[in-house]
Amino acid sequence: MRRFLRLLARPETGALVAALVIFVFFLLVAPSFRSLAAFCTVLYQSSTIGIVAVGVGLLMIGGEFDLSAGVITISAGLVNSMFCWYLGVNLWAGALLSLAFCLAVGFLNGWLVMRTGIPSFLITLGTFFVLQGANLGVTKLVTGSVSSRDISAIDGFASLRKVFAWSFPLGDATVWITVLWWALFVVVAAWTLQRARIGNWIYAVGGSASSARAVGVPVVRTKIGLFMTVSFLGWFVGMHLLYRFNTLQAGNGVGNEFLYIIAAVVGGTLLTGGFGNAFGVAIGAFIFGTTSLGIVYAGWDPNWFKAFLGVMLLLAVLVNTYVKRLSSSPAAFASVADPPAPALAASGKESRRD
Amino acid sequence: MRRFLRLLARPETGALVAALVIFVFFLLVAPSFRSLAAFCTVLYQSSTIGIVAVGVGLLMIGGEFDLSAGVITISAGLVNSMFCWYLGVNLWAGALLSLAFCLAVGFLNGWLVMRTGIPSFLITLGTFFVLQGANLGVTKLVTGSVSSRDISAIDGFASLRKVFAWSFPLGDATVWITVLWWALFVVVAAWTLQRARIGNWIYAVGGSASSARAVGVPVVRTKIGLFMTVSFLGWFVGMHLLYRFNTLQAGNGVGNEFLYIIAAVVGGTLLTGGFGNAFGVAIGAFIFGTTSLGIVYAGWDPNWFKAFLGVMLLLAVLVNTYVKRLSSSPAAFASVADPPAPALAASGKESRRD
Amino acid sequence: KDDTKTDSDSGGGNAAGSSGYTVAFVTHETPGDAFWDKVRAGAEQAAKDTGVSLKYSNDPDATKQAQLIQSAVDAKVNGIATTLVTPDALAGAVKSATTAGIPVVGLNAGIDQYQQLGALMYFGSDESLAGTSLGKRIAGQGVKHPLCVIHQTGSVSLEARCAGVKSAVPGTENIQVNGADDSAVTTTLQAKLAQDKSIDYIVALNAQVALDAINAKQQASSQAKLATFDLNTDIAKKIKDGSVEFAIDQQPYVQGYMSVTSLYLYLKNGNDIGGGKPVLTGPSFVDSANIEKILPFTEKNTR
Amino acid sequence: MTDTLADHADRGLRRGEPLVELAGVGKSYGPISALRDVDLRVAAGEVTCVLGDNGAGKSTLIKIISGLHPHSAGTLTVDGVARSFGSPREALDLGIATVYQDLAVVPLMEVWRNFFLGSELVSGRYPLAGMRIRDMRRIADEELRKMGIAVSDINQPIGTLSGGQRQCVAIARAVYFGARVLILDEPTAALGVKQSGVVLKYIAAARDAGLGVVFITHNPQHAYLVGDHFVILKLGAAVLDARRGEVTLAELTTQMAGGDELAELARELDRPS
Amino acid sequence: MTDTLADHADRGLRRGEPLVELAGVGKSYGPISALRDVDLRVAAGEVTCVLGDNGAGKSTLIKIISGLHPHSAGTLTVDGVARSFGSPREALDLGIATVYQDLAVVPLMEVWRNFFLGSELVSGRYPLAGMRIRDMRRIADEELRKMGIAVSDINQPIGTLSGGQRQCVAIARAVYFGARVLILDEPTAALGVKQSGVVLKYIAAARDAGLGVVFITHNPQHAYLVGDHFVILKLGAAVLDARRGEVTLAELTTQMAGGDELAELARELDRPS
Ligand SMILES: Nc1ncnc2c1ncn2[C@@H]1O[C@H](COP(=O)(O)OP(=O)(O)OP(=O)(O)O)[C@@H](O)[C@H]1O
Ligand SMILES: Nc1ncnc2c1ncn2[C@@H]1O[C@H](COP(=O)(O)OP(=O)(O)OP(=O)(O)O)[C@@H](O)[C@H]1O
Ligand SMILES: [Mg+2]
Ligand SMILES: [Mg+2]
Repeated sequence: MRRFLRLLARPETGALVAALVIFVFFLLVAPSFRSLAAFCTVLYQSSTIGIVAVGVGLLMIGGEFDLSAGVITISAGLVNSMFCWYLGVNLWAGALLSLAFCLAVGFLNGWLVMRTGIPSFLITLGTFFVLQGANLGVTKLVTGSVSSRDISAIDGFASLRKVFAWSFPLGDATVWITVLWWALFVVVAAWTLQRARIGNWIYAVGGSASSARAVGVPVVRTKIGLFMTVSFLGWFVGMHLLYRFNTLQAGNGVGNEFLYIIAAVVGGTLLTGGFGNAFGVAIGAFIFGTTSLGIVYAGWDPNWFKAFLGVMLLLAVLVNTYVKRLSSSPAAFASVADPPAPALAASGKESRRD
Repeated sequence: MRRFLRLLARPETGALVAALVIFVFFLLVAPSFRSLAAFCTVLYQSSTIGIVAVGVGLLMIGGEFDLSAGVITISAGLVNSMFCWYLGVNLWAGALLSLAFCLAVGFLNGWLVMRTGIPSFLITLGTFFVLQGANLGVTKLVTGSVSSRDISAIDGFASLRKVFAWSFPLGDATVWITVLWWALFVVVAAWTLQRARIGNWIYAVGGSASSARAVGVPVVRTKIGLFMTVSFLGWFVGMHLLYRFNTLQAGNGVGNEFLYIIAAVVGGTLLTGGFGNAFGVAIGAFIFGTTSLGIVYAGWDPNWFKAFLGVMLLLAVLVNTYVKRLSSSPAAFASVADPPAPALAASGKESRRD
Repeated sequence: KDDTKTDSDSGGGNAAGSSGYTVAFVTHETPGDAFWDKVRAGAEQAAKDTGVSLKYSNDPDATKQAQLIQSAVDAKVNGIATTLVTPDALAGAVKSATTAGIPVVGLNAGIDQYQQLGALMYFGSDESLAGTSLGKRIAGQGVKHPLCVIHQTGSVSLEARCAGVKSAVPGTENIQVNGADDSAVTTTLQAKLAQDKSIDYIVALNAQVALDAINAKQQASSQAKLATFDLNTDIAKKIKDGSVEFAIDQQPYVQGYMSVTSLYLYLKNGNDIGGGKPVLTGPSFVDSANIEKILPFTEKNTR
Repeated sequence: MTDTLADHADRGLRRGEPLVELAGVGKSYGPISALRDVDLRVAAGEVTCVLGDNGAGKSTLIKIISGLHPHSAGTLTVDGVARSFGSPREALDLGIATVYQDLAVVPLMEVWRNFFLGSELVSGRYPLAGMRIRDMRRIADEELRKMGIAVSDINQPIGTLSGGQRQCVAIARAVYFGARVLILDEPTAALGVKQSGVVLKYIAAARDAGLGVVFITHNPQHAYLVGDHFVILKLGAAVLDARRGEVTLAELTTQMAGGDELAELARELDRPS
Repeated sequence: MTDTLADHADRGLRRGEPLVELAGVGKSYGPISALRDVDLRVAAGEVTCVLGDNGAGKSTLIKIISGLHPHSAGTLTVDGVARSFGSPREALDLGIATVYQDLAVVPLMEVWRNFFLGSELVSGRYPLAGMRIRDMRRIADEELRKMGIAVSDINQPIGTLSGGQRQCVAIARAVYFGARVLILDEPTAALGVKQSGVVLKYIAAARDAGLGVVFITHNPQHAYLVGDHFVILKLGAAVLDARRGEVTLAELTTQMAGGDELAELARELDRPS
């Protein structure tokens, strides 16, 4: 019993229960959802959102936003694809170049935010627009159309596909390697947050940057590192898209930055920073993936798609909140017992933690 | 001189200078921008964003988000249009019904946020999806297509158009009444923030909801009122769209919620709440309008449109920040003198105020 | 074989699913687009007429569209109709359908690649062909500098149309507008018309943008003429009163109707429509000459 | 300063009548029980001192009286009516004003706005009536000067004031708006000797004007200077509840420190002065 | 507690050698000049008390020493090398640990995480090395117990602690990590009599271990109990700078309060005890 209560007290339990509720719901209403194949498709779909969402979640815990996280996936793929297609060099060279490019963008985001003191929302909004424009402009310049050329014939394709877009059958289902990568990234992020020194710093810079600085946390380096983590994961998903689909549409990726943020927030990350959890973010991505595909499996009228999505998301968040309040975890002390909760008043920060 | 310094010290001065820089820049590079007609077009474009942005700005100062602010404009128009078209009643009745509907949505947003303690980002994300789905679903159900029917033949059209979508010529330019309405809303909002009691409360609930509550500010009522203000202004713009274009596409309006937030933040509103200014938000909308049309007037390559937009926005924000730092206004104390600024450490909140 | 028949569809014609077949219909529609609304109307009518139960889904993002096809395969539908606007991106998903023994029919886009991808039949026009024929027609009127209005950034099909126009009229210029906001479309076009007075023609790529273009022309007192892709009641009226010269129509209703019907016939009888060749549903011109005949159909959402 | 207090004090107060009474009050935060079975009586014209170790539950106790937290057990009676406050506004409306330990100021707002927050002076009753900003600035400045604090600019964000200056704003505000009951949670903690003196005089003035005062402090001297009634909390429960005559300063200090005492400490630290 | 201090203290400290020296230091925040031409010398094995009214500039002074703000005039010398700290990390690396008046804790983080924030114990030198969480929990708990504070759960967010408990965490942390210089900004403000005593003993122990201590307080008794050297600030400038022998407690109190004094206040408040 105590163990059970302990479990209930973990911050991600609420999100987990919510995910289960949504999942069981679709099992009940959508017959075609009841198959391993469907489950694997949902997992795959969740992983493509979830990988970047892990980084975005860490960044948000660290108190910053990255609106360029969606388009950078496409930029990453385009850099690799066009560089190699134009010069005919091995794709591995392009992939590394693209990695360097993405890390540079992440560094620039972070550096500008810290250097100018302009909110990251604005800085990365700028990057978002610039990348979006450059994706289209450069692609048209190089290939003359709005999509990159098929690169499957270029050297290195097979090995890169193995790394980024491999899949294997499991019964009648297909398991994509991104799901495994996703799991890995989540575990690393969770370890980092809970057990590594850097995790402590991430919570601190998001919870109160000035206090963190006062006790000697390297705020600037931590935040820049977070931005670079996001763009690294963006690069990773970009590589997957490129090596799974061979070509990329220059206009794609827009709007995904939003999905990452949604996944993080549904998973219990505080928008104002300082609170959250990597498993929560992963569950948030899974909830989003389940819902958006579940509606399709259930065959509901697509005109109402968004309405269903909205209702299901609210439902998930409500379940999450309710479970958290039930469990009297430390996290729940400061929660919404008497709305608007005045607890943690000393912090000068809204006391909503869920 | 002292007067000048005083002026420089006003928080919106930075945004104003940035707007001027951008405006003069386009005057220089785009010959066709140098006309009254172009200026009026820019003003009109800015007003359609700016009207809702004023409300969104107030709401953000009050520490909350509203992602449903974009689609609610279309919902407002659709309710009015379809109700009257289906029942054949006077359009004024529909407009009032639509107003009631929008206020109800705003109230619901606010009430849910305060009642459940779930972040407004998630609640209004839910509303956003639901409205988006309902717009499409209901329109399809009622009219059989994805756009509302032309209502220009129904009673009351002429008078409503006078109110919401009137325009008059000024030389070779056209002035739209929305520009005047915009000015009015901005002035009222500025008065409210600076001089009315409610303004004090708005800053307080955004700056520290728990402290505000402790000294007796009606936090719940203030926040719900802000959500209703946003949906009122959304209704207003919806009316304009309906009576200017006669029909509405059920899928439109998506993405605009983002533009309102951008306008508010470019105009100096703090994303985390508690700081900002109505004139600033108006200038933010104007900067966005000028930039997005200025690029067209300049005839730059449309493939790179977004890239230009991003660069110009960053430029505006940089100028804004720089001017604020020059002026040693109280607002600048806590600004980014030594990044990352440790000032206002006691507040536990990031000390960036610009 | 049929385990998904439980889904019910609204009545009319044969009982839904009475034929025992389930067809998934996957498009790259951006929600709320009038064009796709007609495609869907056609598909639904065909489903009713043939007693097929229809599962419509859509996503403008190619990778997510591939996902939708994949989920149709997971759901073990009997046939899939899909647009092939980004053939390379969809190849994998289509292949997994064909290896699972599910027949695939292409529509709307992908005329050159559908066979290679393994689709059985194709109903639609060709975006760049449609663009070219529009271009040729206005080139014939001596148009030098048309403006092609792209209302969705980076859309492959819209870019293909404009490229088609440009291939016939080299002076074609593209512009990007925010299609989700009529006032933004209007002001952007207004600004463009003021910036470049030599624009003598506007090519809109959907009906609503065409209506906004009329507004913008008035505001900018421009003499440019206007043509549009796709049709709706309002545009039909504007063609009648002359403010729109003509519309180029690829009969979306037919695309939807035929895709479903052909799958039904294939599943039931093994029929093959088009004899191994694509079936063209357009482009056809709607102008003052034939508008009287077409106008009533637009009101029924079938043209 | 006394004039301000007397001006704002409720005229109907009669010395000795009970204003606030707590009986068997308890409060728990989740599994942590911060307060158990506490009785307290705040009478008009009397100063009730609440003393106790860190974490004893003093702040929790006054948060219940001021409406910030609802209590989870027992009864709270104000003017003879049993109540459970839903928000601090309700307490304020009954004339109960509080200085919170964490001050409850909004760092980004100007000093004068913070001073009047929640009780703004307006020039009319309609919703968007203008505030009497000039008056508000003037009054805030005056009240602070009375405490010996001259902030260089009454328009600067309160977050830029020194710790003691912020404390003074919170005290001046409560004194200005408290009409029946004044609650002070460690008001002198961050204050200099002079300012502390001013606060003690305020407390005496409030008492003389007939207000009921609850005064929390760690300084037994301060408490003994003004208190009529002493309550010592330990781990959430009251361990001493005595009137002034029943206890000496030395006893009080011993009780608070659990045997320790400054003099003893001096001996222990043992330095020639 | 003394063992901790002695354990962590730098072995190379020699009593009386200057650790930190300020000469003509000034600081302005925008148009507000908070500090003007201040000299200060912190020597090993000595306690320097900084006293003064609210807003006098005490916190500003120590923020300069601890690297939180750069000074705008004068020189800051640490161990004989002139410096201008870019961040508090640099000061920490020189063994200067600080208790800030506004505490510098992260409210949402657990108590033990706050205790070790910025100086975590790790089990290896590679980037993602695990922290020695068990040790960190144990040490944080022990150090707090030594101050007489037993938090019910070392894992609770520090924002849920009482004001005094939070203060104790900040003090325990600085004492634990301070190797050469210990700076305390009103550490006893929110503390009970017992805890205050513990802090004073800490200060004495730090001095005895050879550390240089800067102690800011409003309590002249506390200052006089441990101080070797007294600096009084007034409106940003030093008005008194005396060694222990040169000034008596009474003089100090008079200087601080500007003539006022507790005894006098008692007379003024005038109540029979
Ligand atoms: N960030 C800031 N911006 C502007 N002014 C400031 C800032 N920080 C402090 N000040 C001003 O500088 C002066 C000195 O402040 P400081 O905090 O050093 O005082 P202090 O001596 O520590 O007072 P206390 O005893 O009340 O803590 C005050 O007048 C204060 O208003
Ligand atoms: N929001 C909260 N959540 C959980 N525990 C809390 C909360 N607020 C206070 N506590 C706990 O309740 C107990 C009493 O706290 P309280 O603030 O009332 O103490 P206090 O007597 O005012 O102490 P101090 O003299 O240090 O201010 C403490 O152990 C504290 O940790
Ligand atoms: Mg307390
Ligand atoms: Mg201080």
